[in-house]
Amino acid sequence: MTMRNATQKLSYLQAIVEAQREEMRRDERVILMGEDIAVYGAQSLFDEFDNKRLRNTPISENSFVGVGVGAALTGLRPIVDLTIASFCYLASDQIINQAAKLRFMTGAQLAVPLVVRTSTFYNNRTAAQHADRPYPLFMNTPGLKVLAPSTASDAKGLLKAAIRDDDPVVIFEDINLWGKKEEVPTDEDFLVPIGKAAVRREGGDVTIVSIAGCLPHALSAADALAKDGVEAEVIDLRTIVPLDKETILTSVAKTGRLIVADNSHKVGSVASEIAAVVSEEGFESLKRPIQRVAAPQVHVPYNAALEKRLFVSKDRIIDAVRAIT
Amino acid sequence: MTMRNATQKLSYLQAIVEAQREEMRRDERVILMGEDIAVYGAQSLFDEFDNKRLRNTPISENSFVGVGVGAALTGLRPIVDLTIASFCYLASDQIINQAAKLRFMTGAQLAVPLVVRTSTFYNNRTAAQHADRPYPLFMNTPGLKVLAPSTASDAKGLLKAAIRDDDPVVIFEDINLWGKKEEVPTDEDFLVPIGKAAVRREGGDVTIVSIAGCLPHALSAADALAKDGVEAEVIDLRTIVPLDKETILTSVAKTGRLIVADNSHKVGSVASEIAAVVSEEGFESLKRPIQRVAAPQVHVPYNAALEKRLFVSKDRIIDAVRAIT
Amino acid sequence: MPLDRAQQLEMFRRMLRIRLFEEALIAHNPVGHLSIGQEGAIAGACMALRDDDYVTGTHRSHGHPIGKGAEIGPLMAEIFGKRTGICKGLGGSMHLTDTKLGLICESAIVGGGFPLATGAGLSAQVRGSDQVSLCFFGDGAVNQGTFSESVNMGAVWKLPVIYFCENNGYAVTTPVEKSHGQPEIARRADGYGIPGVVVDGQDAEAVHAVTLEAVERARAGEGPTLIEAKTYRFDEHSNRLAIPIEYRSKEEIEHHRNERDPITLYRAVLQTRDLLSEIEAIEAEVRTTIDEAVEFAKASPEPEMSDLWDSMYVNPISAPAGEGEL
Amino acid sequence: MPLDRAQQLEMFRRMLRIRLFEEALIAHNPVGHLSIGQEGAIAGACMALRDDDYVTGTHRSHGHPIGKGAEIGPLMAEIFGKRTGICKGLGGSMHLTDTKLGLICESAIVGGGFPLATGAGLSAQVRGSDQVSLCFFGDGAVNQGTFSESVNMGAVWKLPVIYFCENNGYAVTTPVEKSHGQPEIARRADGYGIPGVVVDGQDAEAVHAVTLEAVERARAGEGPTLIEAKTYRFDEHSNRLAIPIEYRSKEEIEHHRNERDPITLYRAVLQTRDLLSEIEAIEAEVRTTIDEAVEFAKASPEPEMSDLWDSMYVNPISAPAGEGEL
Ligand SMILES: Cc1ncc(C[n+]2csc(CCOP(=O)(O)OP(=O)(O)O)c2C)c(N)n1
Ligand SMILES: Cc1ncc(C[n+]2csc(CCOP(=O)(O)OP(=O)(O)O)c2C)c(N)n1
Ligand SMILES: [Mg+2]
Ligand SMILES: [Mg+2]
Repeated sequence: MTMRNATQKLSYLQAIVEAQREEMRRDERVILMGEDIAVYGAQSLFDEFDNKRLRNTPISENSFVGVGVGAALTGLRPIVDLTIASFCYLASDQIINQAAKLRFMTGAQLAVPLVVRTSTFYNNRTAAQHADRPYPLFMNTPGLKVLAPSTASDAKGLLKAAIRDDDPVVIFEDINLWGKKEEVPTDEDFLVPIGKAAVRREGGDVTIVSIAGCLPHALSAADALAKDGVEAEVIDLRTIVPLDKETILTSVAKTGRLIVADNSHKVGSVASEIAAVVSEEGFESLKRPIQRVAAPQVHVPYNAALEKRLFVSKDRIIDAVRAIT
Repeated sequence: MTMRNATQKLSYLQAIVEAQREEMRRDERVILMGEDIAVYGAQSLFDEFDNKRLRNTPISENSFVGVGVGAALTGLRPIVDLTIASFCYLASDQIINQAAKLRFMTGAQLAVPLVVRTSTFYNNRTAAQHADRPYPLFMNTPGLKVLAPSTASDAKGLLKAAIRDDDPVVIFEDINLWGKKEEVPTDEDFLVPIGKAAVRREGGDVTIVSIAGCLPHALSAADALAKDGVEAEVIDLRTIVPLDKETILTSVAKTGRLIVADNSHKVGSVASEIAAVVSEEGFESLKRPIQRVAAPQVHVPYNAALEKRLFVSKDRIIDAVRAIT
Repeated sequence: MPLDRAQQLEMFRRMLRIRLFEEALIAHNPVGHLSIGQEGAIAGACMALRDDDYVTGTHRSHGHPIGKGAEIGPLMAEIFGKRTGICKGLGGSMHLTDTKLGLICESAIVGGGFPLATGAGLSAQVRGSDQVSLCFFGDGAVNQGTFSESVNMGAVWKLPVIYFCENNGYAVTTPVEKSHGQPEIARRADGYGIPGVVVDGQDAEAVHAVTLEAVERARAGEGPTLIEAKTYRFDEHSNRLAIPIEYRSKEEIEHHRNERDPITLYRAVLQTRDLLSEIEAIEAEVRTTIDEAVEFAKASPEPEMSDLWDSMYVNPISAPAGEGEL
Repeated sequence: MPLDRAQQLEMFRRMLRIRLFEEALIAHNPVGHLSIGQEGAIAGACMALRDDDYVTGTHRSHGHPIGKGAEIGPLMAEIFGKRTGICKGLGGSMHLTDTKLGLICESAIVGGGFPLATGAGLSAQVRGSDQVSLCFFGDGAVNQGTFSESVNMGAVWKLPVIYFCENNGYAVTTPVEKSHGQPEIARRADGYGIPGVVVDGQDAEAVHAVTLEAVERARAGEGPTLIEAKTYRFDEHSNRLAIPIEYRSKEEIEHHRNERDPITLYRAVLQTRDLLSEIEAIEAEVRTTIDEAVEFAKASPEPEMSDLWDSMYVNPISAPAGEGEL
C-alpha cells in the first residue's frame, strides 16, 4: 500500500510510463498500442504485461487509431501511441470523423474511452516533417478532450485521468520536457483533473498563459521580470479542450494584461483561441493589447540554430511583456 | 474574343465549372482529378476534354491528393476535388506533411502548383460525418493558401487565381451558395486576388467580418440594422490564409466594434484568429468586446430543424450587434 | 450447419423487411442510399451471426440493422429524424446503429468501418470472449488505405473478423473495372495471407453458408476471412443525388431486377420446400410491421437542442450560457 | 541490355560513395538513418534509370541521391545543416532531394512517397513524355494505406512507375513477419494486377536487371511493377535513437556483414572480370570525393533566418514585422 502523500522522483517520460503501468494494473481493460512501443519508453511494461495488452502495431496510423476506437466501443480502454505529432494528420480521419463523432451520431448509445498519446518533437533536428506542434488540430472538433501537460506530476495525473475518462482524449507530450525530473505522487489514485489550468506563480501585473514546453521559459521570464518590479502571474494551461476560461479570465481581471506563449505556429493557434475568449469575455478588464508569443509562419528547418529561434524563449516572453507594461 | 467588361449570369457552381474550363483551355498542364467528378458539376467538361486530363479516381483520398502533389512537382497544375469537406481529414497528411512542406524542405528547389477544392455540405441533412466546415484545419500550417469564396464571381476569379498560383491552395466551396446566381465576368483573365478581403457594404458603427456562406445573412442583418440606424460595414473575408489584416483593422479603426460570422465550430475557428489579430493589433480602437457568431461545440445532427439552428443567421448576427452597440 | 426451416423463414423475413422498409422510404421520406437488390447478401451474412456479435456498416446503412434483427420502429423514426429514432434523430439515414444487436457503427466515411470492426475483433480477443466482428463494406471502399491496413492487422493478430464486401459493381458512378487495378476483390486476400471467397450475393443461402464457415474459423482463433458477395443495387446510388451521366445501361438494371432479385429467387426456393403459406403469412406480417413503423415515426416528437448537448460526452460538458438555447 | 564495363564501374562507384558517405557521417556528424548494407539495391535500381527519370525516397534518404548520381558536396553540406546544402540546410538528413537528377522527395513520413511517385508517373503520362518514376520504400511502409491506394492507382491508369521495396527485414525493431499478415511483399502485387518480382538486393547486377525490365515495361506503357529487393541494414535504425531491446541477433548482423556485403560481393565479381586496377582507382577517387565533401561542408556558412521566409512560397509572403528577425 502506498502512502497518500508519498512521492517518487521521476522524469516526465518516466511519469508517463508509470501512469500507464498503474492503470494497466488497476484495470485489465486498459491496453497499449503503437509502433515499436518499447523504443518510446514502454519497454519496462513488457516485464509485467504480455503481448495481448501491449501491441506493437504495423505502420498504419489511421487504422491502428481506428482499431483503438473499435476496441473502445466494445469494452476495452485503449491507449494508442501516435509517437510523433506530425503522424496525427495520418490519423485525423479516425480521430475526428469517428472517435469524436460516434457517440453523438448514435444518439449516445456508445462511449469511446480512448486515449491517443502523441509527442511534439521540436527542437530536435528532425526538420519539417517531424517537428510539428499541432495543438490546435483537434480543438475545432467537439467531442474530444485535449491535454498538454508540462510537469512530470501532471503528465502522470492527467494521463491517468484520461485513461479513466469515458470520452476520447488526445494528449500532447513534449519531448523537450522528457528529462525534467520532479517529485511525483505515488498514490495510485492521484489524478489531475481534466479542464483545470494551474496557476504556477501569482502576480498582479501581467498574465502569462503558457502551453506545454513553454512553461520553463515563462517561469524564468517571470523571475527576471520580478527583478525589475513586474510581477507576472503564470498560468500553465494543461488542458486545451475544454478550456479553463475561468482561471484565465480571473487572472486577466486582476492584471489587465495577457501574454500567451504557444510553440505552435501563431496563426490559428491555441493562443489565438485564448486571445479570442479574452477579447470577448474579458474585454472590459483588458488594459493593453493581447500578445501571442508563438512560432512564426515558416516551417521548422533542420539547422538547429535556426530551429531554436522559432520557439518561445524567456527573452521573447520578456520582450512581449515589456511591450505592454 | 470576349469583351473586357462582358458578363454572363452564372450560379456559384456554374462559375466554378467555367473557371476550370477556361483554365484547362488556356493551359494544357491543368488537369482535374476526383471521385465521380461528373456528379459534382464537371460533366460538361467531358464534352471538351478527355480522360487524360479529367481523372475519375478510386476512393483513395490521401493518395489521390498526393498524386496531385507529385504531378504538381513534375510539370502539371492539378486541381484535386475532395468533394465533401470532411474528407479533408483523410488527406490532411498529404496536404500538410507534403504539399505545404515540400518546397521548404527542399530549400525551394521545388514548387507545388496544386489546387485542392472541397465543399462544405452543412444544412443538407447529411449528419455529423458529412457536414463539417473545417476552414481552420489548414490555417495553422504555413505553406498553404486557403480560400473561401461567397459569390459566383469570386468563386470563378479566386479559383482561376488559385490555378495560376505557383503555391498549393485549398479552396472551400459552400454548397449553400451553389444555386446563387449573379453576373460573372467572362474575360478569360478575370482573376480575384488571393489575400484581399472585399468590403461588401460600408458603415461606421460596427464591422461584421463574414466567412463563406455567412455573407447573405450578414448583408440582410446589416439591412435590418440600418432601419434601426445602425450602419454595419460588412467584410467578406474571401481569403483565410493569408489574412487581409489591413482591411479588417482599417474597418475596426473606424467602427470600434467587431463581429465575426463563421459557420465553423466556435473554438479554434477562423473567427478566433481574427479576434486574436484585432485584440493584438487593433486593440486601441476597440470600444466593445469582440463577438464571434459561430456554430456551438456540438456535432451536426441529422434532424434538419436542429441542424439549421447551429449555423449563423441574420437574427444571430443582429443579436450579437445589439449586444455591443 | 445449414439453416433449419425456422431460420430459413427468418432469413426471408429479414430480406423482405429490408425491401419493404426501403420502399416505404421511397413513398414517405425520399432520403438515403437504399439496399434494394442487396438483401440476400445482407441477411445471409447476418444470419450467420449471434446477437452479441459485432457489425459495422456503411453509408448504405438501412439493411444492416434490419438484417441483424433490429426492431423496425426506431430505425424508421431515425430516418424521419425523430427523437424516438434509434439514434435520437441525430444520426439519420447513413448511421442506423442499434447497439443492442452489436451494431457499433455505420460509417458514412467510406472505409471508416474497417478499423472499427478490426478493433471490435481485437477487443473480443483480448477479453477472451468468443464474439466475432463482421465488417460490411462496398466494392469502392476496397480502395481506401484503411482496407489494406486493417485487413493486414486482422491477419497479423489472427483477429475474429469477417470482412464482407457487398460488391454491387459500382461506387456511385464508377465501375469496379475502372477503379481497381485487379477487379476480383476476393483475390486481394492473398496479399494478407487470409482466405478470400467469392459468393453469389443474390443467393442468400449460399451467402449464409460461406459466412458461417468464416465465422467458425474466426471463433476458432484462425483469423479473418475476406468474403466478396456479388450483388447489385437496383436503384440510384442515393435517391437524393442527381446523376447526370449514364454509367450503367437500362438493360443491365432490368436484367438484375427481373432475373436476379434475391427475394424473388429465395421465395421460389422456399416454395419448392412447401413453405408458401408461411411465406404469405410473413409477407402480411412484414407489411404490417412497416406500416406501423411509419405511423410510429410520423407520430413521434422531434429531438430538442438539449439532446445535442447531452449526446456529446459521457459526462456532459454543459452548454455555454446562451448556446443551449440557439 | 546488360551493363557495359563503364557502367559496371559506375555502379560500383556509386555503391562505394554511399558507403563512404555514411562512414564519414559516423565519424563527423552522427546523424541519421544510414544505408550501409543496402548499397547494392539502391545503386542497382538507379543505374536502370535515366537522369531525367523521377525518384522518391524515404527517411533513409542518403543513398538515393548518391545512387542517382548526385554531386556529393551539397549532400554532405546538407547533413551539416549548411546553406550550401542541397536543401539549404532546411531539409537535413531525412530529405536529401536533388531535383537536378529527378529526385522529387525523400519523405520522412513513412509511406508518404507512394502518392508522390505515382503522381510523377501520371505527370509523365499526361505530358506524353517517356520518363518513368521510381519509388523507393521500406518493408514497413508497405503497411501504410498509401501503398495500396497508390499502387492501385498506378495499376488502373497504367502509369510508368516502379515501386521498389528495400526490404531490410525490419521497421525500426519490428520484423516483417510480425507486422505483415503475409510476409512476401512482392506477392501483394497480384492484388492490383501488376507483376511482383523478388530479387537479391545484395547482388547489384541482379537488381539492375530486374529494374531495367520494369523500366522498359513502364516506358512501353504497360504500367507499374513491384520489385522487392531483399537487403539488410548493417547499423542501427538511426544512429540517434536508443534501442532498448534486442530485436535481432548479433549472429544475424555478423552474418550479413561478413557474407552478404553488397560492396564486397560486387568487388569480387568485378575482380573476376579483370577490373582490379580500375576498382582501386575508384576507391581512391571516392575517398577523395568524400573527404572534400566533408571539408566543403565544414567550411560552408550557416543558413539565415531570411532563408526560411524565402523558401516558403514561390511568391514570398513577406515576414510580418519583427518575425523575420527572431
Ligand atoms: C471517405 C469518403 N469518400 C467519398 C465518399 C463519397 N461516397 C459516398 S458513397 C461512395 C461510393 C461507395 O461505393 P461502395 O463502397 O461500392 O458502396 P456502395 O455505395 O456501392 O454501397 C462515395 C464515393 C464518402 N462518403 N466517404
Ligand atoms: C507515418 C510515419 N509513421 C512512423 C514513423 C516512424 N518511423 C520512422 S522509420 C520507421 C520504420 C520504417 O521501416 P521501413 O519502411 O522498413 O524502412 P527502414 O527504416 O527499414 O529503411 C518508422 C516506424 C514515420 N517516420 N512516419
Ligand atoms: Mg458499390
Ligand atoms: Mg525496413
